[in-house]
This record gives sequence, structure tokens and C-alpha cells, in this order.
Amino acid sequence: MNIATEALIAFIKIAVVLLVVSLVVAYLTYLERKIIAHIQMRMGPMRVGWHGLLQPIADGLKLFLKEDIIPSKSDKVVFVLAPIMVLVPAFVVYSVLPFSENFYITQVNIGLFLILAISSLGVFGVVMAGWASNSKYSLLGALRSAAQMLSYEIFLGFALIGPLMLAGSLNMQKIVEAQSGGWFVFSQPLAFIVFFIAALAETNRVPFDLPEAETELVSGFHTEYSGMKFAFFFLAEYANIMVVSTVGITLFFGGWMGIPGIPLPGFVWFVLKLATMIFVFIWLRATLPRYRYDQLMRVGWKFMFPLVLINIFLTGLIKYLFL
Amino acid sequence: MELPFFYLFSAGIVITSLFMITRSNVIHAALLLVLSFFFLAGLFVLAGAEFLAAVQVLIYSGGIMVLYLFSIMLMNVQVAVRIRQWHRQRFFAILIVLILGFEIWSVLGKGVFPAMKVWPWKLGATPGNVEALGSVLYTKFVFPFEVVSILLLAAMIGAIVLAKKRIDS
Amino acid sequence: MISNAWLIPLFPVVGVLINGFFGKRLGEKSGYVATLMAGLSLLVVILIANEMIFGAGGKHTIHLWDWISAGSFSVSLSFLIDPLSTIMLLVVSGVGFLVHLYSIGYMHGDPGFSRFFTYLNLFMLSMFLLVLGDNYLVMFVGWEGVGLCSYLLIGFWYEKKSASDAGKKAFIVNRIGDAGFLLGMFLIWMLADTLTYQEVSQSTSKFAVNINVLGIETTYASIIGLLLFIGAMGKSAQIPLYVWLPDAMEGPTPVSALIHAATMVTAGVYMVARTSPIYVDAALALEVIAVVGALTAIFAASIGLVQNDIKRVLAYSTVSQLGFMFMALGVGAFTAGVFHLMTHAFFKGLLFLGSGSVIHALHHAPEEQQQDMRYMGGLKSKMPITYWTFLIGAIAIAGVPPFAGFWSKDEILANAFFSGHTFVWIVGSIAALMTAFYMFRLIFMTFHGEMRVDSHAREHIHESPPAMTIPLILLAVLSIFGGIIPGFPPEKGWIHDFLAPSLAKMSHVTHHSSFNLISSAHAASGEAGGHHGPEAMYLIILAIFIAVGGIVIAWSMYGKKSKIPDKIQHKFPGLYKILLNKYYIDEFYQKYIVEPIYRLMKFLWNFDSKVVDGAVNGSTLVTVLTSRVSSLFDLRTVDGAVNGVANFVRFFSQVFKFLQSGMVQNYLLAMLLGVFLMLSAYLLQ
Amino acid sequence: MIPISHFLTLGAVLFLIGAAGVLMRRNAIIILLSIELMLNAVNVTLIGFSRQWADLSGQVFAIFVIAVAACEAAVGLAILISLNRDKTIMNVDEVNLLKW
Repeated sequence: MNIATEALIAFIKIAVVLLVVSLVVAYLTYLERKIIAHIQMRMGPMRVGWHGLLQPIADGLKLFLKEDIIPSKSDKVVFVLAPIMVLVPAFVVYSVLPFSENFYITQVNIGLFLILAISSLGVFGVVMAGWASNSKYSLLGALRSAAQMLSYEIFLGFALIGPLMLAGSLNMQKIVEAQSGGWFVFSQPLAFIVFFIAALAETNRVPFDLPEAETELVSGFHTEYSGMKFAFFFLAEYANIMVVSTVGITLFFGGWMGIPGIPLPGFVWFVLKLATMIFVFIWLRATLPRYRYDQLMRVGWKFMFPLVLINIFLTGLIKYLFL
Repeated sequence: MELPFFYLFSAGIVITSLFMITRSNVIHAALLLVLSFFFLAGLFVLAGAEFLAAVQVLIYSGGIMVLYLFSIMLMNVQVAVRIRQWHRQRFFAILIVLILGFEIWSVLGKGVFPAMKVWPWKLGATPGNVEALGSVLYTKFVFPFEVVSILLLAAMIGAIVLAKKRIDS
Repeated sequence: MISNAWLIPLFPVVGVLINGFFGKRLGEKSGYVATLMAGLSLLVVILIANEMIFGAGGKHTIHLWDWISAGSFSVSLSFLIDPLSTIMLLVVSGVGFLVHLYSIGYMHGDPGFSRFFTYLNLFMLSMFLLVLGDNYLVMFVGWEGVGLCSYLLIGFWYEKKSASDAGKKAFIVNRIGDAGFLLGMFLIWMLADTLTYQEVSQSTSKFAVNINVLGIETTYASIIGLLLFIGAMGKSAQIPLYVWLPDAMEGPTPVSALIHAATMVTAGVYMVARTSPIYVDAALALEVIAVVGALTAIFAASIGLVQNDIKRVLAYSTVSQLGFMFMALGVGAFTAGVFHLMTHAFFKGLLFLGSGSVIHALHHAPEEQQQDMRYMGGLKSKMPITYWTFLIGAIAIAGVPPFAGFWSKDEILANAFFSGHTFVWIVGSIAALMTAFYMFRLIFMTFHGEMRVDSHAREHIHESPPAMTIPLILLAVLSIFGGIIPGFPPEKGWIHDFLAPSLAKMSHVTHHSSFNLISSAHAASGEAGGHHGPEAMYLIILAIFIAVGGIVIAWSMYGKKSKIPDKIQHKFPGLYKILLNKYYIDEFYQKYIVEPIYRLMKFLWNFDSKVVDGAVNGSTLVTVLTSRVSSLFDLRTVDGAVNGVANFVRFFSQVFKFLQSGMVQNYLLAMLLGVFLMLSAYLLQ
Repeated sequence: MIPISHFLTLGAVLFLIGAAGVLMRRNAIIILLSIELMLNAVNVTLIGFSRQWADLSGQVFAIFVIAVAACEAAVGLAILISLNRDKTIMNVDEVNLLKW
């Protein structure tokens, strides 16, 4: 196979993943509205298409056609770059996620670390957006968001170390294969709890949605954004939910690996697990109230941080003694 | 195959760095530095240091530079943009820097390097250099590693003490 | 057990950590913690010494880890257990433990109680590092560590300005010596490419190279020797760097006993003994050491004759005895030097602790009278244990057989005599006479005669608690037997055989072959005491005469006086008259003895005051002259040099301060200029 | 294969750009950023040598450099924040209290 065909295959893979992910992300918004609506005994979007199925497309069209306002006192270059800076890392991460046994864009030996590294860049977009808007609400939202994401990134990373020690590799496929004997969620329950909470905070989801708290900050760092730029933030948020969910099921639920005895293809298993995970995310949004800022930081540093450290220590000890 | 990428990344680094030191807006300078760090991470991958590339992005860009942005936002940037930007000694400084550049160039011209050694693993393959790096870091360099961790702790405490609001005054 | 030698410094580390972090909470319990740790160290030391003395012996290196390795330069943190370090360990941990125990009683009620014990344990740790290290750098770490602890402990009562000043003085004077030590170390590494003792002793040929320095033909070994001796001068208080030690008496008395008498100040002696393989080729350096040692011995002894502060007498005595040790090293009798180090640690530790006991008893007296012997007297009956142990210490230091001091001091003087250092021998003998004199003057003034203690304090005088008297008794036992057991018969004692593997033999000892032949012949025939032949026998007799003579003179001047009031008491039964006569005698002493002495003291410390006209006796006259010379030297030369350096620095700082613009970027620019110059030099070469 | 001289040249150029930034700018934050650049120049050289000798020590050192850079950034920024709070100083040459 020469370089040209290799490049072509890679290109096709990338195109497929990008398109599918964009579509799925768009429909996630629809899903969220529908689920929350049903939880709250409402119908949700019903007008556009059957049960409102075309609603995301209509929304996208609306945002696309809307006037793109750039505040006159803002720092224009940074203002424009910010949404791109948020969206790009969210999509780049998909390049190393394993969707099934054979379907992935690439495998790298620092896979998980790369995911962490790239997803840590999302905070730049948020900070840039908040600062460039030249608005108090935006700046406050951005500062909150930056502090929150920086803090919880640490717990997220530390929570992943436990499974990593068991898997002995950073390569995502290797991690999945290491779970053939049993999902890590059973051997690493502490890590999973911390990971899940940190994931909620990383994606600014309820109950940690302080940076965009509509009721306090007029939706935080993207107050001044409109049109397509606003859509970018929106898309990035849901793309990040998918990334985090994928990382979660890869590390704790065996990724595309199925339950033995049920003959389904790996990709189907993957989609099933992903859907469950995302459903839990949405479910939580409909259920939980928002944390206060100081509570958020306290939970993080005083509860979760010691917990992950204990987890790492115990894992190391058990691995050293028994494995 | 690697060389064109090297030139691309190097050009990116140098250009962003040059822009960085000439900006009057601190935020722009910081963002340019972040950009230069991305190029640098690419360069590290080329040199077979992919773990370090990820560290560069995660810690340097995602951690340290965010810290910078964070702090800059706490200060008054607008005032700083308007005042005189350059130090009085700038002409002398640039002269020294250029002479030094010339000297380093001549020193480099004198250097003779033996042939490059080959990594014992394939570039980009698993297990790759992460495992090797880990084992070196936690065996041969475990003492410096611990010292650095103490240093980080000291810096953390120092930073908190320095930046804390003084209650008594 | 030898392989577990790392336990020795570990226990003090634990003590430092516990007392350092929880000392406040522990309160006075911290004393027990620290003492326990010192005791555990002592236990390990005893086990090791047991193996070394009765078991295998030899040299053992315990490698802990590589400390610094850069290129060809490599230093590891490893310990060396050999006879020399065993002796030192025994002294350090033994005296250290006793001082810990003693301090529990002495420091009782002090607000800085736990701080004191933290420092004390830190000192033990540093001293162990100094003694145990198998290379010069580890020794240097310990060296600096004990310096730090000395500074901290001298200035322990830092609210007192004189104490904190004394601490600073000790620290600064020691820095001068440290510079010499460092330079010597650099030179050793430059020549031998190593810093470990064993490798240094194997590459002595590299040091025996001749060089010409400022017109003097000498060897590298001599230069190293002199540089290291500068270090030893600072730490072991030799002329001209002895000035800090008398001031160091501002610290608590246990500190004076442990650090400034028994252990730390002997570090210089230990270092020179350790370096003996190099010194063997350093004739010039040895000559200098011998002369400096002898001069120090007599200077300090002569000053000690007239001091009234009990601790200062002991301090000058320490300086003088250290001079003896260096005298021994200088004439090539390394074993005798180390032997004297050991015995001195026993009896001087005892004397200091005894003086501490006295001061402790008098702590209700006015501040300025607590340590002043003129306000003591007659304490014998009130503090019997302190008195008897003190007396034993004094006899030991005076050099009366069979007490400890006699054996080591006699060896030193005999070695000086037989190695042809007649001047050193004469000076040393006079110093020995003075030693006996001032020690018994101290005894008579403190314990005998009528009580001159302040009346308020008088009823508070009591014997010290057991925590303080037990160490005194133990040290007194050591002062009696610590010399004769390892040192008998002279020159052939057990300690010579034991230390032989650690210390180099002087080659010039062998060219006194007649002496050696005689002694070996006598040894073969089993004639006890006469190993040096008839000459040696005369020397021993002379030494005994010197010791006894000093005591007798002291008694005739200070001891007898206490009997005069007794006689008067018998003649005049009337109480009033007795009191009156007593007062009269006091006046008499005041006029003819105390006042001249007081004025002499002024001479020593203040050369402006005038010469006393009618000195009462000849020895006082000699004292006046020597003391004047030494004080002149101290004030003019030493202080002048210090002031000169200060003025020099001030002048240039006036000029160079303009370089300090306070702007970081200017400094950075200067830094880059430096880089530029270095690169240019590299390119142009 | 990228020759070592390329890495060294790049490192030198970056270092000099950083040095120029430190020496010529007044704004304290830009100076700190320039210092970061200089530290990265060192990293480039370390990585270059690590590649040249196929020895991971260089990379380990680069990790330490990053850790030190983190310390430097934290302390430096803390100093700047306290300066900024007390005197609203942003320029390094206004901070000259340590002058003789």
C-alpha cells in the first residue's frame, strides 16, 4: 500500500467520523430537549417533522442565517478565534478514540494522554471568549470556567491513572483489550465515581454548570456570541460530552467489547454503551440543582483529590502485592 | 519526510516567538506563545518524544499558559498597552543578542557530531517511549524527581503566600 | 552490627524531627525523647565498638548512596568504621549521652527547653556525620553542621545581647577556618582525584611532590596540611582563631561541656589525625602545627591563671589543652594526640558539668556573681558529689598519676622531647605547670575557704538532682580509669595498637632509633613504667613534679588562706572579733591578691590600664608579661586585621554600589555580557 | 533524519529571541513569557541531544525543565499580582527598591 492510498483511506475515515459526529452532536441537542421534556411531563419539540425530528436542522439553519454580531469594544481577532479554539480540540480528540475493533482513525502509544492534552485546550477558547467579549459577565464566566476546568482536569487525569495501571498502556485499543477479563468499573469503582463527577465538571454540565449559569451570568462566557459562533460553542459542548462518555466507556466499561454470549458486533456495543452514558448525563441535568462555586471547589480539592490519591495508592499496592 | 515538517514547525515557532516579544497587548503575546508551543509539540513528535509533546500541550499550554491568561485577566491590561513598551537599554541589548547569535553560530560551526543513534523502538509504535521514559524517570532519576516535587510544593506555597491578600494592612 | 552503622546518625535525626515539629507540644518530655535517641545511638556505638575492639577490627566502609557524581568527580555518602572513628564515636556518643542526661536537670524550667534538645540532637547528628564520613566532603558537611549547632547553642539565650554576639563571633571566626578547609579539600581533589580517606592514603606519592611557594621550597602535602590546619585552627580554637571559644561560654553549660570542650572543638584534631597520611610528608606543616599548638597551650594557660569567671577558666583551659593535642600532632605523635583528645573529653566534660552544677546551685545569686569565683568558696560541704567529682577532674587535668590526664599528657611531652622539639617540650611543660596551678586555684576558690556567696542565695545552695550528678560520677570514673586502661604502659598501651591501622607512622620517629631500641628492649624485659629508658623515667618524674608543684603553689596561695581564719578563730573566741578579722583578711586579700589580679585581668582585656607595680610573687610577674603580649596580639593584630578588612570592603562597596541599579534587566544584560565574554574567550583560544 | 545541528540552531535562535524579549521589554508579563520561551529553547536542545544519542535522559530533563517553568510561572505571577495590587505596577524597571 503506497502513501497515496493510505492517505486516501485516512482521509475517508476522517471525513466519515467528522460527518457522523457532527450529525450525532446535532441530534444530541434534540435528544436532550426531548428527554428533559419527558422527564418534566412535557412533549418537547413537536413541530418540525415527526415528533420534531428535524428540529436540529431547523435550529442549525436558523443559527447559520442569523446576523453575526461582533461587539464594537471587543478584541476582534481573539473574539473570532475563540469559538474555533473551543470546537477544534473537541473534534481532534476523535482521531484516537476507538469506535470498534477495527474502526478508528489512528492508534498512538500515548493515546489517552493525547486525549487529555488536547481536551485541556478547550479552556483556552473559553478564556479567550470571556476576555475578548469585553463584558463583565463573560469575563466572570470565563474565569469560573477556567478555574473549574483546570481543577477538575487534575482529578479527571488522576482518576484515569488507576485503570491505566491495570491496563499498562496508554493506547486506547490496548486498554480495551485489557478489559477482556472484566470491566475496570468493577475493579476501580472509586476511580469511576471520581471520573464521572470530574467529567460532569469538565463539560460544564449540571450540577457544575456555573460558567454558563443562565440565572446568574446570562449564560457566562458566550453571552456576547450569536449566530454561527454561538453554534460552535454549543456544538463543542455536546462534542465534549461524547468524548468524555467515550473515554469513560473505553476505560471503565470495556469500550466496544461486548458481554460474552451475546453476539453483537463491537460497534453496536459501543453505540449502546455510549447512548446509556449520554442518557445519564441528560438525566442528571433534569434532576440535580446547581452547586455553589465554593462548594464546587471544596468537593474537588477536599473530597475527590484525596479519594483519587487513595485509589492510586491502593491500586499500586494491590498490583505490587498480588499481580 | 521529516525535514519539511521540521522546517515548517521551526518557521512557525520562530515567527510566533518574534511576534510574541513585540506585541504590546499581553493577551496577544500569551496566545502567540501558546501557538508557538503547539509547533514545538509537533517538533517534539518529530524528534521521537511524543510523550513530551503531550506533556508540552497538557502542562505547558493547558496549565501554565492558562495560568498566565488567568493572571493577566486579573490585571489592568488596557493601561499597560498605552505606556512606553521598550526598555532604555534596548539598543545595547539587541546588539549583544546579535553578537551572541553570531558567536553561537560560529561555535556550532566548529562542532562535529558522530552519527545519530537509533531508538530501540519504532517511532509511534506501542509500547514506545512512554514505558521506557517511565522506567528511567522512576529509577535512575527518582531522586531529582522527588526534589522537583518538593520544589513544586515550595513554589505553590510561595505563590499562595505572595498573592494572598494581606489582611492586617 | 558494623554494617548497621547508619543507625547511629539515624536516631538523632528522629529526635530532631520529633522535637523540631512537636517540641512545643511535648514540653519537658522532649528532653527524654532526645536523651533516649542519644542513648540508642550510644548503644549502637557500643555494639560496634565491641566488635571493633574485641572482634574483627579493621576498616569497614558502609556505602549508603552516591551523593554527587559529576564527570570524574564522585562523592558518595558512606561511612567509615575504623579504630579512629570508633574512638571518636565512643567519645562523642558517650559524652553526648551524659550531657543529654545532665541537661534534663540543668535546663529544667527553661522556656526554650525543647528547642535546646532539638539543637543538641542536631549537633549529635552533625558530629556523627563528621566522624563517620569516609570522605572529606561528608566530614565537611558534619563540620558545618556542628558549626551551625555551635552558633545556635552559644546564642541559645538570644535575648541576651552578649550571647547572640558570642554566637555570631563563633560563627564568623569559624568561617575563616572553613575557607582553609575548603581550599585544602580542593587541593586534595585536584591532586588525587578523590576525597575518600582510603584512596587519599593510597595516593600519598601524589602529595609528596615538591613545589616552590613564594620562595619556600616545600611539598604539596605541606600546603594541604597548612590549609587544613587553618580549618582546624578555627574549629579547635588555636592561635590566632581561638578568640571565639572563651566568648562561647555564654551558652548553657552543658553545651560548653559537650561542644566546646569534649567534642566539636576536637574536630580539628580528628581531622588532622585523619589526614595523617598526608601530614607524614608535610614537615613544614607539622612544624607549624607543633609551634602553634605549644604557643596556644601556654598563652591560654597563662590567661587562665587570672580569670575569675569559673567557666572562662575552663574555657582557657580547653584552649590550652587543645594546644597540647596539636602539639602532639605537630611532633608526629598522632596517637598521643587522639589519646589526649579522648581523656580530655572525659575530664573536661566532667569539669564543665561540675561547674554547671555549681552555677545551677547558685542561680539565686545575682546574675553577675553566679559564675564569679570570688563570690563562691566553701561549697565543698554543700555539694559533696560535685566537689569530689570536680576534684577528680582537676587532678586528672593537672596530670597526677594514675588519673587519665597524666598518661596522655606525658606521652605528648615525651614525644615532643624525644622527637627533638625541645622548645615545644619546654613550653608544654610550663603550660602543664600552669594548668595544675589554675585548676587548683579554681578548686580552692570555689570549694574551699569561707563562703562568699550572696546571703540570699546561700540557703538555696543544694546538691544538684540525680540527672546531673549521675553524669558527673560516670565521667569521674572515666577520668580516673580512662587513661590508665588504654594508655598503660606509656607508648606501648592498648590504644597504640588499636589506632595503628588508622594513623600513619611518622618516618622521623624511626631515626630516634636509640630511643626505640631502648623502649623495645625494656618492653621485652617487661620493665613496667620505664619504656623510654632512664630519660623517659626522668621525664615522668618531672611531669609528676610539675603537676604536684602546680597544686602546691595553688594551695600555698589560695588553699592555705582558708586556714588563716581558722587560726584566728582559735585565738580570738569572740564572735565579733572573728568577723572583724575575717573582714580584715578579706581586705588584705583584696589589696594584695585580688586587686592585683583584678588589674591583671584588666591588662588582659584592656591594654590601656597600667602595669601593676608590686606584683606579689614571681609567677604573677611572668603572667603579667605573657598576658600582655597575648592581649596586645589579640587587640592589635587580630582586631586590626579584622578592622582593616572591614574598611577595605567598605571603601570598595562605596564604589561598586552604583552597579546595583535595582533593575533586573540591567543585571541580566550584565549576565549576557558575561556569556558573551566567555564565548569569546572560547572562540579566540 | 533531522541532524542535531538543526535542533541546536533552532534552540539558539529561540533562546536569543527570548533573551531579547527579556532585555528589551518593560512589561513584566512579556518578560515572564520570554523566559518561558528561553526555557523551551533549552528543551529543544535537550530533545535534540536526546534524539542524537537515543538516550532518554534528555527527555527526563525536559520534563524537569517544564516543572521548573511551572514553579517559575506560579511564583512570578504571584509577585506580579501582589505588585499590581499594591502599586499598579506592570513594568519591571519601576521595581527598583533593591537599589544600593
